[in-house]
Amino acid sequence: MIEPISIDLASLNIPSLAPMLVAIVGALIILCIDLFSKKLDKSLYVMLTILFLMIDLGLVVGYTGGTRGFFDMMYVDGISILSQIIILVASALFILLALSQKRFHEYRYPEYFALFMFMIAGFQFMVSSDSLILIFVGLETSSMALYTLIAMHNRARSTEAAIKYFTMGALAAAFFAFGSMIFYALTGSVELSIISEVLVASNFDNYPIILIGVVFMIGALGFKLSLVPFHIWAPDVYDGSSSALAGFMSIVPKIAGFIVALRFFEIFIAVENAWVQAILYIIVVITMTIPNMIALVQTDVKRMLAYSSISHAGFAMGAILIGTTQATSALFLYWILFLFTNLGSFAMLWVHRSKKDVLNDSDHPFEKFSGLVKSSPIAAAIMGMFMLSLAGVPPFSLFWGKMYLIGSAVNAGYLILALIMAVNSAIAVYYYLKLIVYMFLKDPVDDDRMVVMGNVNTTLKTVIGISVMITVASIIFIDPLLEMINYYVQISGY
Amino acid sequence: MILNDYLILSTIIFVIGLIGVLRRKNLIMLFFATEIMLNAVNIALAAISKFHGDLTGQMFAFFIIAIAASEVAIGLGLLILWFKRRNSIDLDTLQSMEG
Amino acid sequence: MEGFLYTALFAPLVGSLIAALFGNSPKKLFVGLITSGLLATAMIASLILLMHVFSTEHTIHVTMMDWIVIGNVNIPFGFVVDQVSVVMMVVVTIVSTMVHIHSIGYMDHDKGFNRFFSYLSAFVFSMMILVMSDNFAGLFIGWEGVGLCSWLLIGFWYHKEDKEVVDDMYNSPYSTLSPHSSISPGYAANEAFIMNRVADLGMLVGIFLIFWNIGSLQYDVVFAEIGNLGHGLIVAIAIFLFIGAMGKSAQFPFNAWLANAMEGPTPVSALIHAATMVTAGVYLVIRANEIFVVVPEVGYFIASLGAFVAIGAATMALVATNMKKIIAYSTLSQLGYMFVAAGLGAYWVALFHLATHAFFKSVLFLGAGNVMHAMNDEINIKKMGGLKKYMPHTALIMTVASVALAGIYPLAGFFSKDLILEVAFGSHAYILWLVLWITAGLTAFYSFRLVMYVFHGKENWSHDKEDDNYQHPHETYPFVIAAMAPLAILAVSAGWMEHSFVEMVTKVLPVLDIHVSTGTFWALVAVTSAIALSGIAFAVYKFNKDGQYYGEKMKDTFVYRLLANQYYIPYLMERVIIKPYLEMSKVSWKEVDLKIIDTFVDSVAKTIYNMGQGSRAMQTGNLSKALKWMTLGVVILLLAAAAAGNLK
Amino acid sequence: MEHILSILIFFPAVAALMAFIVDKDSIRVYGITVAAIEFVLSAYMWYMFDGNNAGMQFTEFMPIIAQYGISYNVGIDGISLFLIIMTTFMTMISLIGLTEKRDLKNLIITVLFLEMTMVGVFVALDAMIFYVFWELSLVPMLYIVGAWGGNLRIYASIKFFLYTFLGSLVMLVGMLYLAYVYSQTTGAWSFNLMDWNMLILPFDMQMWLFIAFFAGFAIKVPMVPFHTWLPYAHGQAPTIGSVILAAVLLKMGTYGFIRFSLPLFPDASVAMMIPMGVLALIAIIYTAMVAYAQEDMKQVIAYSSVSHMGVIILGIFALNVEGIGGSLFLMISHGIVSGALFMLVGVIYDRRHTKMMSEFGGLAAVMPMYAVVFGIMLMASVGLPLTIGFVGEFLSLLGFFAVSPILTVAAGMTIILGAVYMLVLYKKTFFGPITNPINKKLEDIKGREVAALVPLVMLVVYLGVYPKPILDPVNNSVKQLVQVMHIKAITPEAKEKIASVNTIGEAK
Repeated sequence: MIEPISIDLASLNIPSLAPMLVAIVGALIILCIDLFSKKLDKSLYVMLTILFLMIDLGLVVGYTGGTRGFFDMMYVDGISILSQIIILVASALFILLALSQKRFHEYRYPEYFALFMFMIAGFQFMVSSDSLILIFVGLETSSMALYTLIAMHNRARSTEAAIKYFTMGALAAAFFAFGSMIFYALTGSVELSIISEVLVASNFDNYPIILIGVVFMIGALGFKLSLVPFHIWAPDVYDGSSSALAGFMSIVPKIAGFIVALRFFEIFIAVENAWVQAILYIIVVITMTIPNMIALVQTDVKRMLAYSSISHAGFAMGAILIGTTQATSALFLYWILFLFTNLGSFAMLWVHRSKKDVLNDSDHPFEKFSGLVKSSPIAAAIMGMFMLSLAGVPPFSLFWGKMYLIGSAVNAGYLILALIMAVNSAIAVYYYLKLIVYMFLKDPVDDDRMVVMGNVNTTLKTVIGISVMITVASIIFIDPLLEMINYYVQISGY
Repeated sequence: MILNDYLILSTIIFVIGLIGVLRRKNLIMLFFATEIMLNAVNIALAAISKFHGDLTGQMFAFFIIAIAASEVAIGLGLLILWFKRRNSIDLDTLQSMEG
Repeated sequence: MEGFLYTALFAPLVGSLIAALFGNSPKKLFVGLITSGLLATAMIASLILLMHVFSTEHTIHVTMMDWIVIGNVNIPFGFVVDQVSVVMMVVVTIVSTMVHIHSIGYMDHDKGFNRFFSYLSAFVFSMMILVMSDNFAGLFIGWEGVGLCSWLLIGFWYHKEDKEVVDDMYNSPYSTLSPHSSISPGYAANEAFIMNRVADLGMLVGIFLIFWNIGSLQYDVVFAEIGNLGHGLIVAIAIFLFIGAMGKSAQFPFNAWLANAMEGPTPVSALIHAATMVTAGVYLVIRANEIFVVVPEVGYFIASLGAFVAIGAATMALVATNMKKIIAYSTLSQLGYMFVAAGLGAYWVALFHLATHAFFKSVLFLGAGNVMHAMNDEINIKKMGGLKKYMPHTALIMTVASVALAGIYPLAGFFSKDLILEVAFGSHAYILWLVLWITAGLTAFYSFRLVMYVFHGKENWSHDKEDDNYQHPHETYPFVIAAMAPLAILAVSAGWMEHSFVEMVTKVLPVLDIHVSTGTFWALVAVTSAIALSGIAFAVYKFNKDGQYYGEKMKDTFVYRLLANQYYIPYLMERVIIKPYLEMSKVSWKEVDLKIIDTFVDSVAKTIYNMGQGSRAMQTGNLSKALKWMTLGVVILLLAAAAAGNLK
Repeated sequence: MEHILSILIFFPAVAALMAFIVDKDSIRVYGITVAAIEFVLSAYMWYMFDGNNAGMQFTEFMPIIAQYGISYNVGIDGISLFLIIMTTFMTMISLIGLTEKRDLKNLIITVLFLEMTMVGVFVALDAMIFYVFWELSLVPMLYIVGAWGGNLRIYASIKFFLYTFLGSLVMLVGMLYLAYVYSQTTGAWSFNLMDWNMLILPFDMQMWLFIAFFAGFAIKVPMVPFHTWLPYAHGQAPTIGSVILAAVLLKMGTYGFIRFSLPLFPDASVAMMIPMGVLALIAIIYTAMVAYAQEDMKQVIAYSSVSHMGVIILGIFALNVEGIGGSLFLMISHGIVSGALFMLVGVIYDRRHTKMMSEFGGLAAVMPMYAVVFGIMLMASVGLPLTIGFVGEFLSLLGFFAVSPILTVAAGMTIILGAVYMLVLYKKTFFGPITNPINKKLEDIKGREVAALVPLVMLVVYLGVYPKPILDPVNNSVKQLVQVMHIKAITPEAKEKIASVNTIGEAK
C-alpha cells in the first residue's frame, strides 16, 4: 500500500522547462503541418522554425523563476540562460542559410526542420541542468538529431561523415555513461553540485577512482568539444556536411559542450586540483597548436576552417582552465564573436557552393578563390575581413575576444599560456592569409568547374551582411556585450 | 556478491566492448560493441543504486537503455544508407576524406 | 663692415647659383664672366676687410642666425673676421678670382663650362665658410662642403672610363710615370671623398669631446675654457682634430688621394689641391693653436709627421714624369713644411708659408695648365720640350714660380721657407731641420727638372700632322696670362710684406720665441740658399749635358720603381683595404645575411609547416584508427591518473 | 578644432570608401586631392600647435570598453607632430609621383587606408588603439606589396606580415600585463598611456616588459638580426610601397621606443643603453657592408635604411635630449631622403624595368637633372652638412657620445661606410662611359616626377640649413620626456645615469 505523494505544481517551476517545450512543440507542429500538405516550400518551414526559436528566445530571456526546477533536474542559472541565448540566435541565423539559391536535397523534408528543433531542445537541456542524467539525455538527443541532419545532405561523403560521427559519438556516450557511473558510485548522486559537495567533504578520498571518472568525462566532453586527441572526427564531419551545417556545428554544439565542461571541471578547478589543471593545460595547448599546424597544409578552405575551429575551441577551453570570472566572461565573449565571424565565413563558402563536383572532389579548393577580387571584389573583401577577424587582426571582432581571453590569462598569472596563445594566433595567420593571398594577389584560373557565387541570393546576403556589420563594427558593442555577459556570469557565480 | 564484484564485472564487460570497438571492422559488430559498453554501465548503475539505496541509478540505467535503443535505430538507418551506396558495411570503405 | 663680410661670403654663392641655372645648357661666356666678377667683388671686400683689420686692429664678429639648437647644443651660423681668417680670406679670394679668369680660357672648349664655374664658385663659398666660421661646427660645414666640391670637380670629367691596373710601370694608373693620373676621375673623386670622410670622423670625435667637456663649440668659449680640462683630455682633443687636418691636407697615411685628384681640370688642381683646400688642415691647426699650444708633445708629433711627408713627397716628385703629379707632390711636400712650423708652435710662420705657397704653387699649376692646353692634354713632361719659344710668357711665369718654390732670395718662397728651417733649428729639432734642408734641395731640383723638360732641350714631339704625337703648341689667350700675372707678382713679392704681416697676425697668434744668434741665422740662410741653388744648378747642368736625368740601369733599381710607384701605397691600399672590404661585404651578404640569418628565420616557418605535414598523418580518415586514437587518449590519461593517484 | 586629430585619422578612410564610387580614370586626381587636403589639414594642425607646450595637445577622449579601460584617446606633442606631417606629406608626394598603371583604383584606395592607419599610430595615446592601428597598417601594406610587387611578391608580403605580426603579438601580451599591473596598483583598468606613465614598476618587471615591447618594435624598425624581411619587402614592393614603407612604417618602431619603452621603463632603458647601442652598432656597420655588396640599386637603399635606423636607435638610447631629439629629426630626414631615393630608383625602373647597377653607367650624361637630384639625395643620405641628413645624424651620435665614446666612434663609421656604398652606387650608375646602348636615349625626369621630387629637394636643403622649426617643439617635448624618466627611475644608478648623460662635462 503506497501512500499517495502529492507534488505542488509550483515546486516543479514549469517556466524553467518552457523554452525547450516550445522547441519540441514547434517541431511537432511542423511535422503535423506536413501531414496536411506535402507540397509546401522550405521557406515556410524555415520561417516557422525561426518563429518558434524567437518565442523560445523570448521565454529564455524573460525567465525569472528560481534556478532549480523539475525535481532539481533543471538548473537554470546565468550561464545557462546566456548559452541558450547564444544557441538560439545562432540557430536562427544558421537555419536561414537553408534559403539558398540552389535547392538541396535535405531541405525538401520538413523532418529536417523538426529534427533541427529537437536538436535545439537537446542543447537547451544540456546547458540548463546539472544532473548528469539530463545532460546525458540532452546530449544524446541533440547528437542523434545532428547525425541525421548530416546524413540528409545525401552525398556519399555526408553519409560517411554521419557514420563516423555517429560511431565515435557512441563511444563518447559510453565514456560519458561510465564516467558518470563512477561519480555516482563515489558520491551517490548524479547532480554535479552535490557531487562537488560530497567530494570536497570527503576531501577527495578514493582519489585514483575520482581521476578515472574525470578521465572518462574528459573523453566524452573532449569528443563534443573536439579537443585533441578526441578531435579526429571534426575535419571529416565538417567536410562531409554542407557548409551551412558545418558552420552550425562549429558553434552551437560546442557552446553547449562548454557549459557542461564549465560545470563539471569547475568542481576541480575551484579546489585547484593540480592534476586536472595540468591535464587541461596540456590538452588546451595541443588543441590550440596541432590543428593549427595541420590547417597550414590544407588545400580545401572548408577543411582549413574545420581545423581552425578546432584550434579556436582550444582557445576557448583555455578559459575554462583559467577558471576566473573574467575568463568565463572571456569564453562567452570569444564565442559570441566567433559565432558571427564563423557564421560569416561558412556562409561565404555556402555562397560559393556549386553542384558541380570540383577538383579532387573537395567543394572549396583554394584555387577556386584565386583572383576573386577581380571577378567580385565585394565578396573578396568580405571574405578577407572574416579571415582577418579569425586571424585576430584588430579591429575586427575576434581580436577583441582574443585580446580579452589572453588578458584574462595574463591576469590569472597564466603568462606562458598567454604567450602560447599569442604565438598560435601568429601561426594561424598564415593559413588565413593563404586564402587572402589567393583572393587578392593571385590571378584567376579559368576552369569551368570553379563556380563562384553560384548559390547566392538575398537571404544569404542578409545573413552575411549581418555578420559583416558585427565583425567590423564590433568595437562599438563590445562594452554592452561584456556588461550583459558579466551580469549573467556573476549571478551564476563562475 | 558484493558491490565490487559487480563493478569489476561491469568494467570487464566494458573493456570487452571497448576491445570490440577497436577490433571490429564490421559496422554492425561495432554498434553491438558500443551497446555492450553501455549495458556494462547499466549493470554497474543498477548495482550501485541498490548499494546507495536510491533509485537514481536505475533511472539512469533506464535512460541509457532508451538511448541505446535509439542509437541502434539511427545507426542502422545510416548503415543501410551506406550499404545502398557501397554494397558494403566494412568500415574501411569509409575513407573518402582524409588529411 | 659687416656688409663687406657678407659680400665676401655670399658673392661666390650667388655666382654659383647663377651658374647652376645654366648647368645643363651649352657654354655661355657670361656665366664665366659673372662668376669671376662676383669673385672679384668678394676679393675686394676681403681686401677692404684686411685693411680694416690691419689698421683698426679690431675684429668683426657676427652671428647670422641659429642653426642647431636643442638640449645643451646651441650652434649658430656665426662668422668672425680676425687677423688669421682675414689672411685666409684674402689668399682664397685672390687665388680663386685669378683661377676663375684663367678657367674662362682653359675650359673654353669644354661642354661643361657652366657647370664648372658653378662648382668652382660653390667651392669658394664653402672655403669662405670654413675660414670665417666662429665655431667648430661651422668649420665642419665648410670642411665637408669643400670636400663635396672637390668631389664634384675631381670627377668633373666623369665620363672617362676606368683604366685597369697593370704591372707595366709606364701605364699603370698607380705609377707617376704613366699618362693616367688615376683609375678614373670618378674613382679619384670617390677616393678623395671617402678618405676625407675617414679623417672627418676623427674631427667629429674631436668636436664631440669638446662639446661634452666644454658645452660649446664657439672658438672663444672653447679657447677660454680649454685650459681647465685634464691634460690627457686635451691631448685627445688635439689628436682627433689633427686627424681631421691630416685628411684634408693629405698628410700620411691619407696622402694617396691628392695625387689621384690630379684627374680634375688643372685650374681645379691649382685652386683646390694647391692653394686653398689642402691648406685647410694647416689652417685648423693655426686656428686652434690655443689647444695645440697646451700639448707640445702632440705638436712635436705633428712636426715630425710634417717633415716625414715633406721629404717623402719630394722624393716621389724626383722621378715622376706626370707633370701634374710632380707639382702635386711638391704641394704635399710644402704642406709638410707648414705642419713642421705649426707643430713647432710657429703658427704665424705656417700661415705665412701657407700664403706665399698659395701664390707660387697656384701659378705653377696654372702654367702647367697652359702647357697641357697647348699640348692638347699631354701630361708626360718627356713628350714636351723646347716650348720656351712657343709660349714665352708661360715659360717665364713658371720659371719664376719655380724659383720662388725653390726658395731663392728675394722671392716669396725664400722668406717663408727659410723661416721654417730657422724655426726647426731654433727649437733644437735638428733632425727635422736636416730633413727639411735636404728636402729644400730636392725641391729645387725637381722643380727645375720639370722646367727643363718642358721648356728647354729638344722638342720630343713632331710638327707633321701624320705623326701620332703631332702637336701644335701655342701661347694661350693674353687675358689668361693677365690673370696669372698678379699671382706671379705676388709669388715674387709676397715675402717683402713679412713684417707688416707678422705685426698683424701676432695679435692673435703667439709670437715666435726662438732665439738664434745673428751668426747662426746668416749661416742657416747661407746653407739653405746654397743647397737650393745647387739643386737648381745640378738640374740645369745635367739636362744640358745629357738631356735626361736617370740612365736606363738606374730605372731598373728598386728605389726608382719604389718612387715611381708612389712607395706602392696605392697597391697597398688596394690589397689591404679595398679588396678585403669588398670581400667581407660579399661574405656578410651572401653567407651571413642570406645563408645564416634569413635561412634561420625561414627554417622556423618551414619547421612549423612540416610539423603540420607530420601531424596530418593523424587524420587517416579511417574510422577504426580514429576510434583507436580516442581510446589511446583515454588510456594515456588513465595512466597519468594512475601515476597521480599513487602519488597521493 | 578639438576634433582635428580624429579628422586627420578618419578623413582618408572615409575618402577611401567614397573612392569606390569614383571612376577609375579620374581616380588619380581624386587620390592626390585627398592626400593634399589631408596634408593641408596636418599643416593647419601644426599651425595651431603650441610649440611651447611640451604636453599633449588636441587630446580627445571617449571610452570604448569601459570595463577593461580601453578608450579612444588621441593627442599629439612635439614628438609625434612632425611624424604625422611627414606621413601626410610623403603620402601626398608618393601619390603625385605614382606611375603605376595596373588597377590603379585599388592601389589608391589601399594607400588612403594605409594613411589612416599610419596617422592613427602616431596620434594614439591609448595602448589598445595604438595596437589596433599598428596591426591594421600591415594589411594594406600586404596588399600593396603582394599585388603590385615583383616576382617574389607573395613570399615577401607574407614574410613581412607574419614576422611583424608575431612580434607585435608578444607586445600585445606585454600591454595586457601592464594593464593588469595598473589595475592591481590602482584598482582601475586602463590602457591610457598617460595613466600608465604614473606607474612606477619594479626593475625586473620593467625588464620583462621592455623585452616584450622590444619584440614588437625591434622587428618593425627593423633591428639586426630581425631585419631580413625588409630587403624582400623593399626589393619586391612597387615604388610607392617602398617609399611609404621606408618613410613611415619603419618609423613606427622607433616612435614606439620613444613613446612607450622610455617613459614606461626608465630603469630598464638605462640598463639596456649599452646592449641596444651594441645592436644598433652592429646594424650600422654590418648592414652598411651588406649594402655595399648589393648589385640591385633598390637593395642598396633598403639595406642603407636598416643602417640609418641603427643610428636612430643609437640616438634614442642615448637617453639625453640631444640624442632623442636628434633621432626624431633623423626619422623625419630619413623618411624624406629614403623616400626620395626609392622614388628615384622607381624613375629609372619605369624606364628600363631593371634596377641592376650593372645595367647602367654614364647616366649623368643622358639624364643630368636626374643625376643632380640623385646626387643631392645621396649627399643628404650620407649626412653632408647643410642637408637634412646631417643634423639628425650629428645629434644622434653626439648624444650617444655621452653614453659611450667608444661605441660612438665605432658607430661613426656610418659616415664613412655610408659614403662608400652610396658613392660606389653613384659611380657605377652615373659615371663612366655609357656602356649599354639602350641607355643612350633615356629621357630625363619630367612632369609628374619633377613635381614629386622638387619639393623633396627643397625640403632637404631648407631643413638642413634651418632645422629650428622642427627642433624647437621636439626640444620641449623631449626635455619633458627626459625629466619624466629621471623622476620615475627607481634605482639611484639610473637616476644618476640619466642626469649624467644630460649634463656637460661628465662625459667619460
